[in-house]
Amino acid sequence: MTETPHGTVLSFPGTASRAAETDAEGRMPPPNWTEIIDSGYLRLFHPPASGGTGADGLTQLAAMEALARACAGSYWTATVSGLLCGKLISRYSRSSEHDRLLKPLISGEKLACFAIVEPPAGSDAGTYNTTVRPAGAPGEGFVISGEKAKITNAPDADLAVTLARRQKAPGDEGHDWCLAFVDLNQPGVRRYETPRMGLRGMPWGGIVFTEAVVSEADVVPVPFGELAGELAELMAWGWLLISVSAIAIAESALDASVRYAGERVSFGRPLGHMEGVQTQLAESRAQIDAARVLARKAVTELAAGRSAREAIAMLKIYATEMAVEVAARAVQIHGAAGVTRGHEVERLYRDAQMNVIGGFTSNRLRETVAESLGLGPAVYQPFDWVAPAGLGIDPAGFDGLTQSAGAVPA
Amino acid sequence: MTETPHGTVLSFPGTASRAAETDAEGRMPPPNWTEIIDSGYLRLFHPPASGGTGADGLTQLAAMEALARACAGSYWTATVSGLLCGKLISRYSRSSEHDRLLKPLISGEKLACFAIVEPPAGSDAGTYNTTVRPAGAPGEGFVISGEKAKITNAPDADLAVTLARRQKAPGDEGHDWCLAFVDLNQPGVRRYETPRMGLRGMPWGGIVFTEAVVSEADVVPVPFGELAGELAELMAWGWLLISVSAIAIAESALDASVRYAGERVSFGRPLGHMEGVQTQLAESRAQIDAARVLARKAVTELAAGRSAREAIAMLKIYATEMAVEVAARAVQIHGAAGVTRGHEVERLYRDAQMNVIGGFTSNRLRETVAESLGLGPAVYQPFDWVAPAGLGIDPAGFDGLTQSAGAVPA
Amino acid sequence: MVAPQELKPAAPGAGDPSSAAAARELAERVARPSAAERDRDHRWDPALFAELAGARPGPGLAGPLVPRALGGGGLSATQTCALLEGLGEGARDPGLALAVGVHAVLATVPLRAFGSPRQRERYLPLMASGDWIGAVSLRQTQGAALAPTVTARPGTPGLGGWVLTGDLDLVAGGPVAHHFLVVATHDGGGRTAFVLDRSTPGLLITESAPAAMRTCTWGRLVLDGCHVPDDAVLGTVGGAEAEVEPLMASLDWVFSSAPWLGVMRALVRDAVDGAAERQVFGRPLVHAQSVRFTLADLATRCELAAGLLYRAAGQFDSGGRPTRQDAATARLFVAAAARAVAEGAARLSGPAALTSDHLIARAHRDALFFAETGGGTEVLRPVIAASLLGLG
Amino acid sequence: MVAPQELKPAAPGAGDPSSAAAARELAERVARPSAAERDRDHRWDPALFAELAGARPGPGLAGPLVPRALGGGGLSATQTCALLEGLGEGARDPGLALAVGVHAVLATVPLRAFGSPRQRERYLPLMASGDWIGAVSLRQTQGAALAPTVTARPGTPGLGGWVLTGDLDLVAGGPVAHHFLVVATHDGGGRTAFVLDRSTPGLLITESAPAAMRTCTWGRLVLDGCHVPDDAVLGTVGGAEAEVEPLMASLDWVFSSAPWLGVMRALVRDAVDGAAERQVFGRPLVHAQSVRFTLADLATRCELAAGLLYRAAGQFDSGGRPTRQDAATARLFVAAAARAVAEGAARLSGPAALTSDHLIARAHRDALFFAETGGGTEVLRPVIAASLLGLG
Repeated sequence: MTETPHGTVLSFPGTASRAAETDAEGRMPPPNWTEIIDSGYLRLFHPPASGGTGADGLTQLAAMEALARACAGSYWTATVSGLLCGKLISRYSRSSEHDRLLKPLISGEKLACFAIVEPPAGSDAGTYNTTVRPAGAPGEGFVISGEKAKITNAPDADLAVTLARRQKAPGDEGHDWCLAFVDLNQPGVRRYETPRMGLRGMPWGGIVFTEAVVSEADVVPVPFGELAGELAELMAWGWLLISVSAIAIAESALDASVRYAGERVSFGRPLGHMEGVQTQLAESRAQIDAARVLARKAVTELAAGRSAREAIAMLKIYATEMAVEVAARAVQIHGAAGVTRGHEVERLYRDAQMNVIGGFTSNRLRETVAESLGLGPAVYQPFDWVAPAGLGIDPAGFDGLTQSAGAVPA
Repeated sequence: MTETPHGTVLSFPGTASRAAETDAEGRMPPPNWTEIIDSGYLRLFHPPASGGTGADGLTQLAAMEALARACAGSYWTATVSGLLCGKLISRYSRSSEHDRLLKPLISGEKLACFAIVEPPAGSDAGTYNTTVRPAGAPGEGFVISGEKAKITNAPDADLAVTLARRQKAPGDEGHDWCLAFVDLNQPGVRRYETPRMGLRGMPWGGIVFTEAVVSEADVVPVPFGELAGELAELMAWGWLLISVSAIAIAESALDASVRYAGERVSFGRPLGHMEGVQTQLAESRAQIDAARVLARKAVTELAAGRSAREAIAMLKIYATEMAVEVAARAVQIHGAAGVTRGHEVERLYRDAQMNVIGGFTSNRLRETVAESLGLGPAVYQPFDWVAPAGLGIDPAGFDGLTQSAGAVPA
Repeated sequence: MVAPQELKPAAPGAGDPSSAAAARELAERVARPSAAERDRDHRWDPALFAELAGARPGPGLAGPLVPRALGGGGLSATQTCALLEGLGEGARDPGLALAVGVHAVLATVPLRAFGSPRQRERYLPLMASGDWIGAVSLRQTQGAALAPTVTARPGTPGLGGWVLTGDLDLVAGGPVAHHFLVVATHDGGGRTAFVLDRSTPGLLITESAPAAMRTCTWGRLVLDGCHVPDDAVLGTVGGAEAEVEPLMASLDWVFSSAPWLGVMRALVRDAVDGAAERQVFGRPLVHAQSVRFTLADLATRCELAAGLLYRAAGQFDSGGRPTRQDAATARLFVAAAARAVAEGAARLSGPAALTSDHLIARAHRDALFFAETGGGTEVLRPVIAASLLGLG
Repeated sequence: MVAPQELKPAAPGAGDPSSAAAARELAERVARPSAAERDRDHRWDPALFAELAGARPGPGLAGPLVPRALGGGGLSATQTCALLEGLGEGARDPGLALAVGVHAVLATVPLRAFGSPRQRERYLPLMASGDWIGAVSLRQTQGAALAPTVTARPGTPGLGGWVLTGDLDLVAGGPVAHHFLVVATHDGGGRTAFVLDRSTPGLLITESAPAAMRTCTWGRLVLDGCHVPDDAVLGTVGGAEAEVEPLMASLDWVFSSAPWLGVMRALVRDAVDGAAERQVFGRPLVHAQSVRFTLADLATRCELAAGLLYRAAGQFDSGGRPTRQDAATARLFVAAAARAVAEGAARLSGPAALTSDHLIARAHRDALFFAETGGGTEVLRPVIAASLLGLG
């Protein structure tokens, strides 16, 4: 049912065959990782110079959707590491360090995570506290302390691309923030897994840094502005990643629904012959196509190095909420089978909701889109205008504020 | 947030405090059952003559919602046994047998299930095969064979109110169907658990009858017509049961959202002060109220022994789909916390979808409502009218069916 | 074809069916035949209003909420809701029903609730008989949520009274009204409600109508330094915020919604009939499961809307204070339902039905207007959220 | 205020911005000023159509899809889509844009695709110049999904040709058309497409207009035993089901939707402006997060609708056969988006904007009509489902 992609299509039959088991066990089986590496998936997103194959945008998109359809959890793991962290490293780390930091991600020897959110804070960077400070005299490197939470790949990753504050020596006029490329296989690092509703094949959890060591070369100061600037542009890759996960989940749910509608007979009527079901299938088809067409536009822009922030914000909002709707329809079409653990659509329904929450939430992105319409920045004002307008108290009865109980005078 | 109910309100603090644990372990802890028995919940639905307390409809409703809010899974278990099966038995079993069959359900000594659906069939009774046949000569009782699936309480129940075909001796002019009250604690009965997305506190699964013994007194022939007649009226209690589960889940989700919106601060803005969140809360409030008001009307009718089939069909469709929407909003408002295993709204989101599937599905009930509008019965016709209308093939291009590749002539 | 009783008000304490039926039959007889043509011509028919007002014995649509002692019907809120529902269903004319509701509820109840004995005795009997029509601007039925446009300053010393200046559009009943309820803002802050007779010097009514609800009569009120006596004050000076405003808002949310319950029932009936007549792909539309499901959902929306509305109306009969949250919730739900039902009915009836002779085209237009009055979602949602959150 | 480039067509291969911009500017200059008044008066302005048709150098709205060799613009489907989008955005007049699209696409392309060389040479050049207007009944743009109303029987022996009997309403352009595309049913089954000149004896055009799309010109075609020659047949005798019908359906689904992309952009712009001007609770509406979210969602719907529509249009440029599924999907999505955007814009602009002087009120009415043509959901969904399921 997917559109003919440009270039070669990758396929992940093994990963697909293990999807139910992966969900049940709540971790990605090693053979999935092998299949992903062998497919060349991780190389598609990077130029030959960095050891990649530099595929064009539509080829990247087709490959992403193919993997996400095979197993959404495995897709998240591989794509956060190979695509998102890979791009962050190639943009921000010193080129001298690329062999050490980037190549292992592209080859699949190592796994990376993007450590940005902190336990209570959500997407409000202003409240993040993780800090990098000099370990000793200049040249003796840094240590990082703090906690990051709700991070894809955190429990298993070898490397964390970490957003942190810089503790600056007196006279240091540099930026207040930095990206630290932290080796997670060291004593100062503790990880934990966070149980979750869906995408259970994806490791997800927190990292506690306690004086963890970071080398001089792996701390790259970034201006705070970057959080809304170029860094945000790179994060748009993250929103795209999530949108593709949603599109693939919806496509799988529709695919299963079409198959089921073709086989299932109820009250002597094949499901596919009933207009009520046809309506659900047609609406899902239109919604998925709408999202995919916008994804194709966006990836083409991004891959060409142009900004597509607004388009991807729109896409992330629509695609993730659409996938929840399409998955819910699939559950309805399947009836009791659709809520039985181990059934494909039951898994898709749980996975779909994860995308809505992942990355920035829909409402946060709606703010981004709203600003792009020229509405100006969000204006916050305490909610205190209902009472002054005379709508803050209950009305009197028909006979005024002092009416005697009940009866209408007659 | 619930409306002030009539009569006394029951409360289930212990059951509520164990809701997360109940979901995690996938079974109802014994103390829940004790709390339910001690509360007198099971007695509300039956007249004093049968050992009940004969509460009025709105008191029943308030108690049902209170238990469903404490733990939806426990609510299902108790209410399917005490209310639904209890009413089936008091209507269909011989009054001589009430002490044996009904009293233990009302006292909570025993648990019952309503075994109607069969493995492949869904709600299409025409395809059910479970059969009751004479064990030997008249008076020697019956045996029952067949399989029932997706049955609430099946794994733990002591008694199954079972819909089955009757194998009739030559000359038996009686009905083709019967309700059999089958003791499940006997060799001819095998039970299995079916894993599921939500309502994990409720035992759910299948029963395989292999020549299981049923006494003469426990087989009550019913005309097939009953499946759409009085039996269906009783099943409306089942739809109401599910609707109340949905309303309670939605109310809990909204309650949690209001609390969270009152506490949570993001980007320096308390969530409750943001109109986007206010919109979600207000819409949820209106939807839940709409469902509850209709539930109050319906239960009043039912408890008065009047038919409320259309109203309850409407209620079941709306309330169950509404609860999914409200729970999804709650997840969005809570962000990542809302998809973390063990968080209340994560559980509510999984529980909500179960109600849509439980009992008759929404679309089956829409047929019931449609007929009540005077549209006549559903008319099935094979889906073969698109092609004859000239819409079954792809259109020609601008230059007809034989156009040469691509270019527009110029 | 849907029998009315199949789509009865849902709530416990639902409207007295008899008054609903009587109003429906009267309106069907006297108002429905001319509805399409009055809509086309934006025409207000005084004789028609008089007939609806005067019906004796019968609904007496002008004064249901005026106590019997003052010549009114002395009906309950629930009965009045049923009356307006019947009017909407029988007349199939949202504009006319709005005009009746504005006079009989929005302009009447504040006088009953906050009027001095003198005000009650002067206005209510003649309003109940329909001889005097009271008018209100729909800009002032959601407190001061919309920017106030009328100010009040004390009259010149010695003279006393007040001087009102400003203007108000969307005055339903304006061109034919005998008097107007107006809320004005004081320089120092605070707002006061006034009842102004049409004869008040400096008061001017100009024609100004929205494109919707054409069978209602609309005007714009211009107050050019109107001097009014102290006894034109309705309730307490500076007290509108606690007295007339919350009451007027809940009255609009509940009672202006009531006719739409009837209009929705009529639309569902039309949709059922339309689906039975129309053929698509050579089959009656009504055979298509998708169409049956749509009709089932529309009927369900009607039930749910009626339930919420009668719950809110019933609170006015309880003797206690009605809750603004339930009134706002009912309006929010009914307004969305009215739009959905109008759109659904249109979808099943096809393009041919989109002429102003059909209720569908008029209801589709008027439902949008209805959804934007009473403050619309941008007022209703904050009001509901405020009482949920204990903020606002 | 939304800069147009912020709401550009989304799809890869989106419409040539230059032709869109040129059409937008022309329409804004010549059509927009009179749109509200033409709508009020149900008026068709021949001079206006001629100006849109004749613009040289420029869009040439009458013949974009007529090959240059025959005096047309020789534009691609994608460029034509952009042209119609620009027309809709600039003119803010869905009825006029429909009239243009029916002439320039629905009445033109079947002649180009299936016309004999003689038919192509006779009709296309004068259609491209706008001297001859071609008309089509919107009843016949979804195959025979709606019950056929015209029959064809062989002409009297010796005379040859065919005799057509029946009538057709919803003929867009009917009153001013030079010729008509009509599909007729044979007694033995099977359907044939014909091109009938207005001068055909027995052909009568009467006025008959829906209440929506008033700036288009509408007629009813009555065929009282019209005798037409054999060379009035368009395509193969009995071949409409495989030739003209599927083509006409996809053309309607795609190209009649194109102006709505522009109308939606204009509505979002109005909504943004309205929200910036209106004050609720003493704050600009645009400060309310809920309002910002609504606007973000409306803008998103525009992007998504444009993406689907340009994908479907692009298939006509691919050289292969376009897919009916993608055309139907685009129409289904655009029609729902148009309704949602019109409603959302109305909600943010308030009751005051509901006068026919505002695009919002007209678009809200016309979007409903638009959603019911092309077969509406009851035709589009089965078509999509049929190709998904391999049934139908």
